[in-house]
Amino acid sequence: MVAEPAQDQSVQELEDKQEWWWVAEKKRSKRLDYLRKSVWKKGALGGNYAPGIKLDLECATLFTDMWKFWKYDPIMMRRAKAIAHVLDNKTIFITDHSQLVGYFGSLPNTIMWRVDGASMVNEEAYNEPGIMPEPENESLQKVAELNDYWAGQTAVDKVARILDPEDAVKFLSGAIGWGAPSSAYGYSGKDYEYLFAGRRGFEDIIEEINAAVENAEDKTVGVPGPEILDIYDRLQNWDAMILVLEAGIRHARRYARLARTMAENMETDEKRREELLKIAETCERVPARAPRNLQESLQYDHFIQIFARTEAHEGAWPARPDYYHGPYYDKDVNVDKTLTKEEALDLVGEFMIRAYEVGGFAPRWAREGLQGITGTWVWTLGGVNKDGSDACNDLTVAFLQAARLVRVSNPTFGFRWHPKVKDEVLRECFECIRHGLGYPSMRNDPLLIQNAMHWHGHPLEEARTWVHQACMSPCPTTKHGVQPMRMASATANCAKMVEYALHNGYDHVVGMQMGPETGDAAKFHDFEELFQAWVKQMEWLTSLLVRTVNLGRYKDPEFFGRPFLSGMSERSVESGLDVVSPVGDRGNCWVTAFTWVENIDSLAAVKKLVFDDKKYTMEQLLSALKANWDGYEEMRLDFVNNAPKWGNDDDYVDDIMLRCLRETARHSRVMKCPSGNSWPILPENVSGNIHYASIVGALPNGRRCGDALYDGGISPGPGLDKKGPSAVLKSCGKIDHVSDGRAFLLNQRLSPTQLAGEKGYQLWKAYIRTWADLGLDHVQFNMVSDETLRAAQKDPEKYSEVIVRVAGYSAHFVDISRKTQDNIIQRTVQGI
Amino acid sequence: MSTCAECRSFFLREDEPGQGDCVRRVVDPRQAFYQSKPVREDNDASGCESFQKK
Amino acid sequence: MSRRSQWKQVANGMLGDVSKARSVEERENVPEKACGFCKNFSENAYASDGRGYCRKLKVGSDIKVTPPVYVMEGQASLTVLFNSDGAGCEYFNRQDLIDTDGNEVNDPSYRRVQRQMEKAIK
Amino acid sequence: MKCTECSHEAGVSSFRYLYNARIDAPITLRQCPQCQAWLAVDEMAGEARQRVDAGEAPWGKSAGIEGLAEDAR
Repeated sequence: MVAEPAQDQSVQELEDKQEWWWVAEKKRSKRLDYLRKSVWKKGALGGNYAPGIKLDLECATLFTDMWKFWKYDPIMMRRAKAIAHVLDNKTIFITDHSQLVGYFGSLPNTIMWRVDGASMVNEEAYNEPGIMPEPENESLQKVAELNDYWAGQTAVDKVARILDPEDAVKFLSGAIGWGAPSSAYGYSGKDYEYLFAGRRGFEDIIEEINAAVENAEDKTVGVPGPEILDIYDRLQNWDAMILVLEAGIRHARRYARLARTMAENMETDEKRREELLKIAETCERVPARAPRNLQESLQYDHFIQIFARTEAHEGAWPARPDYYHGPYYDKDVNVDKTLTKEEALDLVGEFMIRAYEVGGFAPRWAREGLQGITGTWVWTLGGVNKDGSDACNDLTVAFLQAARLVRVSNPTFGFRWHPKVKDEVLRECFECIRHGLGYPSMRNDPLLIQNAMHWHGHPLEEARTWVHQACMSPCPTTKHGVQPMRMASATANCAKMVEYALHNGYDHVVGMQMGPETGDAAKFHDFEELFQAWVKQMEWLTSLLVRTVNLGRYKDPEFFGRPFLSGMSERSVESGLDVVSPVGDRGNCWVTAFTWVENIDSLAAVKKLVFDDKKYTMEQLLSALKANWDGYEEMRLDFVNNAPKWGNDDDYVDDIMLRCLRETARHSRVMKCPSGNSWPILPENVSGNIHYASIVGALPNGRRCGDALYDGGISPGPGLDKKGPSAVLKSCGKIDHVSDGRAFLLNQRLSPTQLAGEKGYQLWKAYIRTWADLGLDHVQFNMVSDETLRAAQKDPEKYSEVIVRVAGYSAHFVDISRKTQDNIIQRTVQGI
Repeated sequence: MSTCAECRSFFLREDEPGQGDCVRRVVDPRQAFYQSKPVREDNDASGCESFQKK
Repeated sequence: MSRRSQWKQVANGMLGDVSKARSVEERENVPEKACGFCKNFSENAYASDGRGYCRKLKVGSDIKVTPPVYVMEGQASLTVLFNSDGAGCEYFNRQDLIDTDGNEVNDPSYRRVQRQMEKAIK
Repeated sequence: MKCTECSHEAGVSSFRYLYNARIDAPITLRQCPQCQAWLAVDEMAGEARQRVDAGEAPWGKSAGIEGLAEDAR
């Protein structure tokens, strides 16, 4: 619920009180205000869906009906026909005041159900409280029927059946990692260079496919031989791509027809009638043909996202909207003057709202790990052009301004900072942060370009096109650079590495032998023995997850099939291969390292108090851990307060961080992806630190099973960075952000009082300069005071629009669980 | 038997004989919108709660 | 039992077959001594659809037969559902503290957020 | 330990552990197995200090017991 701002207060008064959410309501247009308030919140509140959110049974049923009907077709064709059936027949809608259209569910309050993804998720949907459409009994009957049909033939079932059973059980235990080894759920990079830079509409692509088909068909009636055998499959794939692209064009024209019907038969307001006719014209143009103006360009992009999400549950939203839509903004606003800046801001704001609206049914681990949002829609702004010049444009500024008006928690922005960014753009970034949005995160562009070249061999020009593929990891948007399918399954719960090293590989939480038996820690004589056990557990854990992902990726064209994503990717249009096939993909893999810093603080605590100071024995420590520190409070506080902690510029513990990272980087080069490339780690957490709180046992850093883990990446433990922001930056700066891993998330809390006004901006700018000089690749800020957050806990309705940075994403504070809220409040507010 | 073609919400498609759209205004607890769903003109509408004779 | 066959047994309890040919009635039924009410039930953190592990029994156990088969040693735990009938199991130990509110987050020991459990408790 | 709400008495560990108020302070949040009230517990003394309401008065370093964790250090 969105409360009304105090009517008797001026914008200035509200700004002085830093109540930015009311400022936004007063400043934004009536249209944006209506659209922002009309959105149904699809992100989970803690782990639950909000009241009124319902499972979309219409799309799931349409898809299944056609899937059943075409049972003899190859998988890509079968999926294409099922998707086309959904696009042709599902209910569509146009919301009052909107100028952009398209939603992947059938009604505004529905969440899409990826019924062919995983039986486990399907059973979860059946068991989930509150989301069945009325009448509930009929819906349950329908869902049970669908679940029976899909049982055993979903994408994840197929992969899990052929995995080594031990790997399957351990992966599916939920203890050591998460994700699903299938592109049914994943982060799909998009070949934006092909679509937007190449100025292609679907009809242009179909023409290119037809040319490729003609060429291939000549071969199938030519000289017999082994080289023509796979062409038959490719021809099927090409047909599937065309089929689904044509369905996309038809789907857009359904909107055009609806808008025209509304304009001609229902709408009495002349201005709105014109808007509806503009919508009709736009949807008749795109996606069939390349866009000509900003509205068409944004609409085209939105359709692409909706179609891709009709095909698979995409958990991320890699995009670079200022770069690809910027030329249209420039043409409409600056050259042709067909749009005023205010009108453009309305479009840009609505473009964000349309993305905020998107949400599919997600399993509980994903909801808990991404509380308050539906996926990591991290859009990339800023950066450089292919020639290295500054890529920021007027649309970059418009996005940053629109964000402060619509104040959505998703999408958020990651800003590619580089030394040539103009002051006026940097100020806009700061304003967003100062307004408490928690975004944009700041990314060190020169460093990340170098990193992309180092790990995956992307050529310079391609590396410069990078976008956030999920929260953090850069990926080019080019023919060979784009990674069409990154599965979250290589997301490691790293705290288990040290936990298993201490317990000989046994997991006391799930009661199973999980890791390798690396020896009874009670008998370790020195730190080195413990560290070597840790290395073995690290190698085992990352290898298991990577094996799972590699198999999922390799078998995906056979087990799932992505006709739409293929149809908009140059590599597939040219080759006829499913885009998910690793052939021709340079590889851009990474292991997301959740709960990483617990390893460092735990190892340092054992080294210091057990092996160096000999204050405790290993037996004593293991007894305390097995008791979850119950009855050992004094000892626990000793391990928290009297052992060195990461983030204080203390070489004792920082050296352990470097050693752990470098061992892992060594192993990253041993493990290979299906394209033969490396698997660097990327420490970050989203809200996995809360999800895993009761899954990770007690640790020597002083946490009990149940306590939130640290907030992630290379961020110090909440409240444990006691030596100020420079010490945090110096600790983090010891890491080589090119060769030690793929990227490193850093959360910082700053004081809104200290950073008020021009002086505040100058302080922050100097901080960013130091951050860049020390060679860090990422930093993101929370700039909301403890007082405001506590007030929001006491009176959630009044503060329903307060946004916080969780980790890699932002959320409305009232949407996250109490444990997560407290974890954020516990973070140190740094004075800079 | 009433058919969809007799309903005020039915809009025949010009380029597809027999095929039309059922276009209705809906106001849910958060927003107002028009929705559209494909229907055939000869669909039996006797069980439709939203049927309104033209 | 080979390494592979031991783990295969566990894997079978976790894959799609659980969804196969189960009626609404079977899905809705929560027995008086459902495993989900037992202190030894640890909910799977990956599939929060009510699959879980028994903290006591290892793979090879069978609590559906008479007399039940209890395997207490081994690497892998027995998989059960939140509404598996634990009436015949001598290790059934009723858990008084059942948290059915999913607004807080994962707690494999205490949380049972399945819709059916809510009904059973009310 | 005795529950401040229903006077249920049992060992500290039989009160469901929820989480800490701060990692570097001995105050934790636990739930009474009898009346299910949320309690702020001094782990050093093994005593329940006060009730913490899940809805109205939150916990942790945050609203409700913000002074408690720091005072106890």
